[in-house]
Amino acid sequence: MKRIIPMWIAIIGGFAMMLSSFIPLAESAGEMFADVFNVVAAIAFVLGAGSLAKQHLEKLSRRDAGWGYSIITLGSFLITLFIGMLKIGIHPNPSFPQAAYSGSNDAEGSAWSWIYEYMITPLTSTMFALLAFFVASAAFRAFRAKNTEAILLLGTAFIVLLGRTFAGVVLTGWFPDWASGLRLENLSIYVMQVFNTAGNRAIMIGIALGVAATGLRILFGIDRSWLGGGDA
Amino acid sequence: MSAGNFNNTNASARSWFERLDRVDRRWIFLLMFLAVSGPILWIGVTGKTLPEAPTLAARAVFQEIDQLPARSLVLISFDYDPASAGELQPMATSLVRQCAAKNLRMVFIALWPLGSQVAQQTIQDVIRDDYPALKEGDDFVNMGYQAGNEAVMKLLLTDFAKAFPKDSRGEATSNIPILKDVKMASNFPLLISISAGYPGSKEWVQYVISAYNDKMNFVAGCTGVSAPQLYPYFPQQIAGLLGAIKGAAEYESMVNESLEVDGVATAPKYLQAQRRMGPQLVAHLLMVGLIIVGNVIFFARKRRGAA
Amino acid sequence: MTRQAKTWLVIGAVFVALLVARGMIGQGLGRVYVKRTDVTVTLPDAAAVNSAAAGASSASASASTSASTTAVSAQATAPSITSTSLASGTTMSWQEWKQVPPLEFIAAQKENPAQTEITLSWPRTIGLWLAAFFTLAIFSFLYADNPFYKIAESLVVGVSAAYWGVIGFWDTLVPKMFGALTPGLVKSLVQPSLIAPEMLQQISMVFALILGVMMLWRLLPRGGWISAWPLAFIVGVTAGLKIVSHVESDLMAQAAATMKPLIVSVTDASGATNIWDSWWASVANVLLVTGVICCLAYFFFSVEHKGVVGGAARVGIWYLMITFGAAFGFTVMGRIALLAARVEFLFDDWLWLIDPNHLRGL
Amino acid sequence: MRITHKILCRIFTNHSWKCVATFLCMAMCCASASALLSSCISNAPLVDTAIATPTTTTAPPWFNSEKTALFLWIVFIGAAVTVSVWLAKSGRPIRIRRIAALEAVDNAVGRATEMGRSILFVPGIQDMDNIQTVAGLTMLGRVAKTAAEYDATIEVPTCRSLVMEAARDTVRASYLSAGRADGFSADRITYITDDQFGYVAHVVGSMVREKPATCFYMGCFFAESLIFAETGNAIGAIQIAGTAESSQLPFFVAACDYTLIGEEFFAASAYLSGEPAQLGTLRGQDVGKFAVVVLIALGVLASTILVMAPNTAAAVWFLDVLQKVLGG
Repeated sequence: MKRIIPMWIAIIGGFAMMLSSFIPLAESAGEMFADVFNVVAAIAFVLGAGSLAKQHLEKLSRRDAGWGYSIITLGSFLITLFIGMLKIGIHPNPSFPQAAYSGSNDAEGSAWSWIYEYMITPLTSTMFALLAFFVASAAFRAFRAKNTEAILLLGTAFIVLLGRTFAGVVLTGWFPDWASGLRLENLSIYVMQVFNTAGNRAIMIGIALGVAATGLRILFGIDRSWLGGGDA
Repeated sequence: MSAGNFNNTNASARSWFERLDRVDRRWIFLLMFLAVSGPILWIGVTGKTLPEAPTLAARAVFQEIDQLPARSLVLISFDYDPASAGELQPMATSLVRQCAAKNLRMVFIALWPLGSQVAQQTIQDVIRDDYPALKEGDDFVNMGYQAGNEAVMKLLLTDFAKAFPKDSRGEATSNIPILKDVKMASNFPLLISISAGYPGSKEWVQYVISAYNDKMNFVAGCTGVSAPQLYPYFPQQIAGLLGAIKGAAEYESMVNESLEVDGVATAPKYLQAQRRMGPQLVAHLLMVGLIIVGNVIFFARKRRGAA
Repeated sequence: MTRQAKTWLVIGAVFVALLVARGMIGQGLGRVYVKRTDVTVTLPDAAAVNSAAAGASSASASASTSASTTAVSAQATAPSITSTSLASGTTMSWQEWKQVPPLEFIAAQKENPAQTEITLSWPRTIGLWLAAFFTLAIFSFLYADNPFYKIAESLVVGVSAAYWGVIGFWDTLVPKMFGALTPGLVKSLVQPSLIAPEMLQQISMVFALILGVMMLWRLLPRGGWISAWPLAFIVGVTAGLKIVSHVESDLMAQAAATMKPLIVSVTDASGATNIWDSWWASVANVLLVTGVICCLAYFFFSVEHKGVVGGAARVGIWYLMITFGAAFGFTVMGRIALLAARVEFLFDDWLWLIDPNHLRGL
Repeated sequence: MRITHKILCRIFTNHSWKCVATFLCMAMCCASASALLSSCISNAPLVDTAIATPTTTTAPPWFNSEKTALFLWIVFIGAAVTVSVWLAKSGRPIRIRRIAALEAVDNAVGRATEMGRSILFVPGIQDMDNIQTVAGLTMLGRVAKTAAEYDATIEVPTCRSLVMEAARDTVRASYLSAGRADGFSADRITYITDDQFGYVAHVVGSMVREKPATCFYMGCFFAESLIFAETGNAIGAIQIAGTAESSQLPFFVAACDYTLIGEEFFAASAYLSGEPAQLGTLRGQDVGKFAVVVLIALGVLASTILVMAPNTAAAVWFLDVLQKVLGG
């Protein structure tokens, strides 16, 4: 029973949603679901926060290796939560001074924007910037002409890499007009518009069918592994 | 290929290419850091930038905005956050600058939670600093962020005020002069989206542009990673496309050229993209070099293996 | 001392020495200046508010009839606010600080050395140094895992988890759920311009609240299985929605876009056929259609990749590899731009080595 | 209550309700086919002027006739899947081509057991309203079951609270069905943070510290794909990735040992299950693909004929019908 009811909920919800796309009266059902989902996800933050607190408190109480870092995580989590939830130091919006919480957390000079600007931004964008290093090491290691597939992969990457900088202009810019299609910057656009379009289109069509089949497996109750593996 | 494959190689008998093949990847990291930081220092000190030759897609963006009559409404969607600002901010700055210089009326929206902040910053840097005559509410307005991704786009098709009931100052949409005649998205002759992923330009095409292709033009700026997915839509659905910092630099140079005043140097904030093409060039050459070295090693080893 | 520890020590020492040297040359480094502005607002008169609220549902009409109480609660949360009672109502004033480039500070100092309008901001200067520290700490991960990275990692996890929780609360729960269920409260405290919620919206939010409570039931000792219901609803509805949207926008639209003629005739301005352009356009279409069909052949599951299908699948894989190579090449550009932005932060904002935006008049 | 339970169980064990579904599908198919036909007839000149202005449509409020083609497609795919499942269940053998990445799953899990290290499973960075996350979780169910059988530990850091809860349910049930309920620990499935790069910072940090022997990346990924894959490569882990995010496929292809590309990713769970019913759905997918290929071929043919001999009435009509079938 504990598995049957959720399955029926999924089936009924799914079919109803599918049908609603075709009924003009119910066309906004999808948008409504998006709202409902966002609210549920926001409420579920309590569960995530609980899990986060639990894992670090356990580490602390067990004095696991690196428990000091758990203090940092927990402390920064609680402080940020406190500042943000209560809008500490945020003035009301000048248009509505009578509403105490009308000010935005993002106001310049607030503690919240300090956290955002001097902690979140440098930490996350530097993490993002690590990719520049990883594309280099991945290209060095993986782009070797082992077989036809690999040659095509690295050859295209090579053309695009060169074609997207001034180097491409210098190397092939002197090509006469009738051969302008072979200039690196034009070649890379041609690759984009023909090969890349073909590849992406097929991938998209495949994905659409894959999504449809995955969805139907769930809605027909064939695949229940998301409810837990097998037929237990 | 894992290093374990070569465990039986005698260390003293290793040839140059085997040593090079097993080079610690941290050397590659160091080379990459130098390739990026060197040109930044050099350009920062000398102030020189590389010339740009605009490609078709970037020229189309410029023309789409240029051909609009003054006071036209433009919907600008900031679908990125500060994490991608390095790549997209120069485009946003130049796009807003061209719109402001053309005296178009701009409505800023954001479908990414932090997009609203980025839009606010762009408004400050371009409109408030350099076009102070433009008034918030009459000439431009920042509607802030709305949660809901595609749902917001679909809502825009039918009811703008419902999708964005108030602006970022808290003013109700019905009280904002610039939006007096706006009922739905089709009231905007041009849509600009600057996007770093989902939701972004692709969703705009799927949900909004495909619904009224003939009534609304669409130009997009995107990160390098999403450019390949958007090229199939160019030039039918997406009239103009700025791909990554290269597209931004091309477009920036066009905007700068069109707004150039003799004897006045372009403000440095309008040269961001062109400045960043310097490190791009050296880093790209490094990547090309790495691929070549990798293959030289590969063929050298293959020959040794065959011999 | 291990070799790694020695390396760290050397790197650290060289770095600190360079930093000290940098601090002694020229204008120094890493300071943030701010400019003070005073903001004064007048609270709407209680009587005026009442009449406006009674008149119509104007956006500025506040549901609150007790302006003074809200002022008190505002005071509690924002310590620097001072409020004074005037005949017409109550005014509130506070100070705001905006960041200004060092150039403005220098100019202001030159004009009046005793000015206090533009000052060095200690919180922001410390923030800037912290940001630089975090940037370097994350970069240090490229060399090896180390305590600096671990500190940065612990911090980013804690701060960002709370950050998104707060965003979820103020940007989703408050306007959507509380705005629909307790509009009066939201209007008086957060968003006076809130539009009265529709019935349907209220029903959906009650539903969302029920689902949310079911999710949280898991925290109770008994009956945690009920949280499977909201999850099942989400999974089912997602499946239903995505089937429709993917078939429509990916399958049908993409297939329709591929039905292109294999022979194209391109005419130039004078109306004559341009043979070269036509040929190239035709080749492009042939390649495109072949590519789509071959790639689809690669995805066939119930047919072994042998014979014709095998050949097509092989061509399909080639197309996919070209697609991936192109995407890789394009992406490199973006990734380098991101690194360049971080390096610029270090060199420009923090070390003041370069000044591309002419903020310090170098 | 008891009776309802019995009825429901009966329905589900027999799968006979699928007959009902099929009949429903067929019925709706016929209904909508006639609707399409009638719309074709009434729109004889085939001039679409009212597409973008929904206010002018006079369609009955219970069905949006502009979406007839879409409806037909969904019914068609649904019918193809149902019939294939039916055939498969009735004992007709299904041959499914080898998918290398999925053949490697058992070995990869076994390797973790041998080395005494853990398995890392990353279910993407999106929430439960993304179908890729759902597909990633179905895959997690399979991998966790194998891991339970091999007695390997599996770590699942998640980026969303709801995904954490769903993953816990999935893994718990997998351990249960593998007969190792005692081996399940909810604490290995943790919520880290909603922030993309905060999550990445934690996951790569723990990767270099714990050195998992095998890493699975199954779900919706963005920029973090390459950070994960390169870090995994540096610690010498076997890496199997699957995503439908086409912008990230190049990185997984370049840096992982095996990659499930797009549709393969959605087929993974069915493939691994080995159940005839699930494999049947893969054939249903193929029927859909075949239909698309045929339609494209016909459309290309018709439009080419039109270029060579403009105003061929038959070709014009045929192309129009094709465009209508594809919702154009």
